[in-house]
Amino acid sequence: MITLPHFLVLAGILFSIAVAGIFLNRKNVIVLLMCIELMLLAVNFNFVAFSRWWGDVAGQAFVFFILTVAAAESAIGLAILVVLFRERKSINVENLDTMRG
Amino acid sequence: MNQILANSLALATPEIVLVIGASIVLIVDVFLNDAQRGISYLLALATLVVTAVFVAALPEGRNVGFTGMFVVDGIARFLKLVACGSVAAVFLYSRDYLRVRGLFRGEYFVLALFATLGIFVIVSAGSLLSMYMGIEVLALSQYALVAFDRDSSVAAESAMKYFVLGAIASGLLLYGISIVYGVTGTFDLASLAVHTQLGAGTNVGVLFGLAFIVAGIAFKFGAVPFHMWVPDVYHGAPTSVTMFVAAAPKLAYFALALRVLAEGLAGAVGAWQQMLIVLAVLSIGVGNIVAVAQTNLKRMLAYSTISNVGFILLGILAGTPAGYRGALFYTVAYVLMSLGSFAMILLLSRKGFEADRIEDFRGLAQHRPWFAWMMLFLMASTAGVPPFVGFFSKLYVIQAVLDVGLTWLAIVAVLFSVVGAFYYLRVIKAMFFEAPAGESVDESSVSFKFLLSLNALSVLALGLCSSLLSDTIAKAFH
Amino acid sequence: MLTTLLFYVFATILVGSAVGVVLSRNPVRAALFLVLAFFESSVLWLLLDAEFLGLVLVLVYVGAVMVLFLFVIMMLDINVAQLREGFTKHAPLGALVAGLMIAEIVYVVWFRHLGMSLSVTAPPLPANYSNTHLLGQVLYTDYMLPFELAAIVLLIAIVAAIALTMRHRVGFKKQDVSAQVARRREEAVRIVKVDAEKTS
Amino acid sequence: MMQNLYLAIPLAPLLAAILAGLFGRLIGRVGAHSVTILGVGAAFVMSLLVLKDQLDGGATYNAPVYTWLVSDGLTMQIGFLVDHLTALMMVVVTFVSLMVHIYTIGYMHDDPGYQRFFSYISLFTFAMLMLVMSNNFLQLFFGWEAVGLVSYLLIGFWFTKPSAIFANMKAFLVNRVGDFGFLLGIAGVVYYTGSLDYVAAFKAAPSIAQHSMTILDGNTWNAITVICICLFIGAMGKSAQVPLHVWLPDSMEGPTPISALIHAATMVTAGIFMVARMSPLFELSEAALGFVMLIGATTALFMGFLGIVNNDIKRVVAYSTLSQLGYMTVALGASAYGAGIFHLMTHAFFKALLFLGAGSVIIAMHHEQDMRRMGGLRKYLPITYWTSLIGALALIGFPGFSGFFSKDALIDAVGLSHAPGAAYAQFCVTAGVYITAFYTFRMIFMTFHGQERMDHHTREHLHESPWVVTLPLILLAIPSVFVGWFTVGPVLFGHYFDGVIFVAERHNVLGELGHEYTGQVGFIIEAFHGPALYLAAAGVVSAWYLYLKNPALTDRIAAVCAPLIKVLDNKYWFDWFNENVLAGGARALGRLFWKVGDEIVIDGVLVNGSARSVGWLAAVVRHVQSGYLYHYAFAMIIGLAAMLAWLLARA
Repeated sequence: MITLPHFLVLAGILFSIAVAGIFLNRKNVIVLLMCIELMLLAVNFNFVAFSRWWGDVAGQAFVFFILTVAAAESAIGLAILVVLFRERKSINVENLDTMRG
Repeated sequence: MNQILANSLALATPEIVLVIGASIVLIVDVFLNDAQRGISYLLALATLVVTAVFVAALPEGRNVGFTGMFVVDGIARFLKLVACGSVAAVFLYSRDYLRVRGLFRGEYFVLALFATLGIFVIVSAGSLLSMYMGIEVLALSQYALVAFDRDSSVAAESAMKYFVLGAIASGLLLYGISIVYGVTGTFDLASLAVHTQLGAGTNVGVLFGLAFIVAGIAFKFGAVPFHMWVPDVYHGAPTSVTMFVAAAPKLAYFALALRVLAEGLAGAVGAWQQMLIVLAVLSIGVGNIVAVAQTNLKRMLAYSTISNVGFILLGILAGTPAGYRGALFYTVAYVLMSLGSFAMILLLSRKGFEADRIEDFRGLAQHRPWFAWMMLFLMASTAGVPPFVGFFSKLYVIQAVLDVGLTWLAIVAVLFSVVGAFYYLRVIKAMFFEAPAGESVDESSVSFKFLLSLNALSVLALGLCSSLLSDTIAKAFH
Repeated sequence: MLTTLLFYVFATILVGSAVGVVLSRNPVRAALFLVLAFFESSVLWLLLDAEFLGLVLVLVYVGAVMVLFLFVIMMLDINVAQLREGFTKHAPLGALVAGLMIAEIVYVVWFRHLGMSLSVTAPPLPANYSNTHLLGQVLYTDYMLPFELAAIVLLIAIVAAIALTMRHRVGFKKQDVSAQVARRREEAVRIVKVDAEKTS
Repeated sequence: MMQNLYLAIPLAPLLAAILAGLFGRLIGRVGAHSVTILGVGAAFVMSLLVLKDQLDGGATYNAPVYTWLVSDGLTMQIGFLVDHLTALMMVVVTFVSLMVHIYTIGYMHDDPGYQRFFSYISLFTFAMLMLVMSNNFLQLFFGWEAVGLVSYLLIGFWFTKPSAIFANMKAFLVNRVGDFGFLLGIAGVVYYTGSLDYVAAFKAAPSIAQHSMTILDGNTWNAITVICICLFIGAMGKSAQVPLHVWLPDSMEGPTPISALIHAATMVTAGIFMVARMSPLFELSEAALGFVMLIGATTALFMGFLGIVNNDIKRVVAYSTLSQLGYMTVALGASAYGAGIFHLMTHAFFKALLFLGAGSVIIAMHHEQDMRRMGGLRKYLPITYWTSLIGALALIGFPGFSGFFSKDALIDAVGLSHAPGAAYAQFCVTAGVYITAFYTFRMIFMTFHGQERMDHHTREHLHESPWVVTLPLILLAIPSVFVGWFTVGPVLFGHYFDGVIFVAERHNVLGELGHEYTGQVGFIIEAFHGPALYLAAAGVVSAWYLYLKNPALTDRIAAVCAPLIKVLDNKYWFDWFNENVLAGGARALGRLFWKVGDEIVIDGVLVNGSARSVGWLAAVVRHVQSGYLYHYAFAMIIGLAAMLAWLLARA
């Protein structure tokens, strides 16, 4: 029998993988952006599952808006990435260290 | 159109005006050439003025619209007015700076106006959903603004860092919201307050979600250990953008903390108070200590911000009306002081020269004594020296903390701010006791200097008549 | 029974592809793993009776966002070989933190049930339940404010993307209609008095 | 009407300071000195009006001007208390300040910081007026800090000179020690009386005397004694009493006009003024008065000795100032507050005169300050010579000159005191008369008489200073001669300070003296029966013999007394002690104040190298800000995980 905790744990695992991916990835900024998408996906899982269990449409509506925002967010993220690449000719995360201290 | 919707729209007139104004700027700007760009600038300023008028015209008392998602109360009105003022000040300050650097483009104003809209939505949020949308409107505009100087490699780098970390933070915040929704079944802050008061406040699920939400809020504020973006963004962004990022959004983040923690999760006050204590102590400590080692003024101000954020959190974590009032007082005073401090950097900068190192201020007292004194006022106020407004903001917050019996916390805060006084002193020393590094060129317009003087003097005036601001705030909370 | 099986199969693939996203050294491969993860999620959401969102996920994410990602990856002409170096030495740390977070989440969700009284089995849905219909009903009424804000978020994304990436390159040739229309004879035609050819 | 006048007096110099400071470049040099002289001159004239009003029986004014805030029942406000004491101080401050302003036109003529200097001294005048006119402890403290700040700015005025920066740092730090005591004293007053207002606090003072506090185990102290000693520690810092005197000689690194104004005539006397103002508190504690007298007597005698061995003309005057401040303090300790204030007034005139005279010499000598390279200047600088001579005679107490009345009365008052330590104090002040006369005339002889020891080049360019320099000298010489004669009766023995200064009946030494007072002439004749006059004469004669008649003997004496001279040359090793023992201790104790002050404030450089408390910590914490995105993200996640773990452990 599939219960609510099943979905929540699945979402939790996804979330943790995404978070780990963000600081594990030291080379490629694009993969960072993908990890963020993965993270939002995990959150959406929670909302959808809770929405189903409460029998309430509010959670699904929230997911709808998260999807919209996530799309806009990746557009801006990629735009910044393009600017960065033009300036640095690199998208290596390790090169993003001119400011520190 | 039914009556309920009409009422809701009436409450949102300032936001509607703001969106219309931003859209007009966006459209008009397309038809302008570079010489006529001033029209966009004036339109953006006009939008803010008209918006402020509409804010002032909002009905008194607490009104709710859009099925509870939108709240207009005293605090919202007050914060919206201050936000309009501070964004307008940023526009006025940054005109010359942007023009000299080829950044004087309509999109700057459009994005800043949209960011202002985000601030408005956050301060009026009655539900976690509208709050999230407001946060994203504000955050996305800010990411773009930070990267606005496309030819600057540090700006792009800082924008990327801000973006990635900000996205993680909104992920954390959303995860927390989802858990809280799962336990309580609602996004509405008012019903959430009822739930947590009725016992959900100590529920393990709510506490679990709360930790994520606090992490998200702490990131927005820039509290340690979620502060890492602050120095890099302040440093890397064009100064006029740094000024924007540093000032007005803090008002929204204050409202965010107030609405979510103090109103929505009031029942869990014991838990978030403990978390905020740790964040506040770390912020005040790390902010003040690391600032001492900075040579770049923008970075130094970033660490100063971090320590100031710690003080704002002190007021919030007291969990009492006096604490919230103190925190709001602190926030407004901080906005005023950071606007002035960054404006000083803008004043000294010129084409190809950013004036963002402390040594660029050397000998200012000799060739421009008036502004050296203005900077002295601002620095002294930020350090919390009486009779400037910064002293009172610290006083109120610390009093609030003492009232709830957290004496050790107050002592720690005061001790670290004494350490902090040294780095403000360094700027003053550079201005008054060191020989000038080079000749200074006065390129600023009269209106800029007037506004800057007004800004710095208001730091003194609000200190001398601190009751002026504290009474207004008390009325807003009423 | 079938749903249980479906859940475990798709959940396994989902977690696997998520790990794939994180561990892939080639960004294109990571993007494709992410596409896979979205597909799996979409199926799992169908199991949760969220048909509309499941479809939107595929349409919006796979159809638009992931294509954008791939487009940027191709456009930037990244030196993939360089990006492959180093990485594994930090993997244990990442695994440790991820494990810690999973443990915390599992503890709260699985063992403490979030402290809720919510039934672990989903309540039955009415026979004529339509996810799309319900969302459509509330989106333009109860959720008018966030809906409008979502529109503004998209507008910001457009403005930002254009402001950041569109630039007038030197030597870039494009058609300027108004300039063409405004062109007058005096600017275009130069009358040169040429001496009649002389014989030398 | 009067209230507006009171408000206008401090505001006139403030306005002038703002104009000169901020618009200095706009209004130019002439504009800067005109506007500040106008401001201070107006304040002086108005102060005279106030004094006249007070003398004509005008009522004491005591009212708040502006209420700043009310917190927990404690009212913080700006207010004025104008009575006989205040009026006297206002006239002295504004007059000396006016003279110094005029003098500065000549002295700072070539300095690039001309406008800034005028702005600072005007600002100082404002702060000093706020201090003396205050009717509450808070404003007193702000005025106290403000004069300290301006003094600090002015000592370091020539900030390119490392010794100037060191001196102003030293002044700053030493004064912090004093201010700490002062603040504790004020806090004590507020704690026991619940009010910052003078009148309310004084009214409640007798009740404080019934409290006692335990400071160390088993040692109980009367609360009023503790408060008074704390307040007096503040006065010790500001009025440079042993052992907090070390900053004053070094403050001579600043330009001479401010040495005259701040470090002789006005600011350093703020401590004396404060104790006199607090007489209702001090009168309640025998122990505190004894402490005051002991410190004052030590300063009076031992700082005088240092004047003998010093060869820097300004430093000799500076040590003389220290010694005279000691005299005033002794008077306070003997409850002869009137005598202390009277000496403060006469001293302000003749010491400002001596400093300005020394400045005039320094101008003539092209900024040479060593007296061994002077001599015979009398014929080149006649006006400077005669005015300085008048100042010197006033200082040593030549009969009829103003210093004579104040010093003689002071010595007699101490002789009548029964306070503990009065005998020691009497010895110190009496012996001090000889020392004073000796070093004063040593200075006069070495500078103006005898062989011309300057080099050829300097001699050729020697000429009297311009009129802007000599005019203040003459104007100051007049009160140095006459002010004592005219005021000794009413101020000292009359009823001038009745109702202003409170003296317990058993301490009333001045009253006792007053019974025998029969007029100025009688006072002078009376002096011939005492030792002081003869000691002064002996001092002058010994100076004449040793420095003019038989200089060879001086060297022989110096050789014989070499160990003693070594003690004096090292200024009793106070500086050595402070720098090595106290500061060393502080370094060992966590490198707190000196290190931080040294590294951050003086050097402004922090990061490079070794362990440096905050700097080191900052560098370490800073390292975490590595610039790497994944470290940032990692910090966030660790923070989150820690919060989660902690919450779950609780729930």
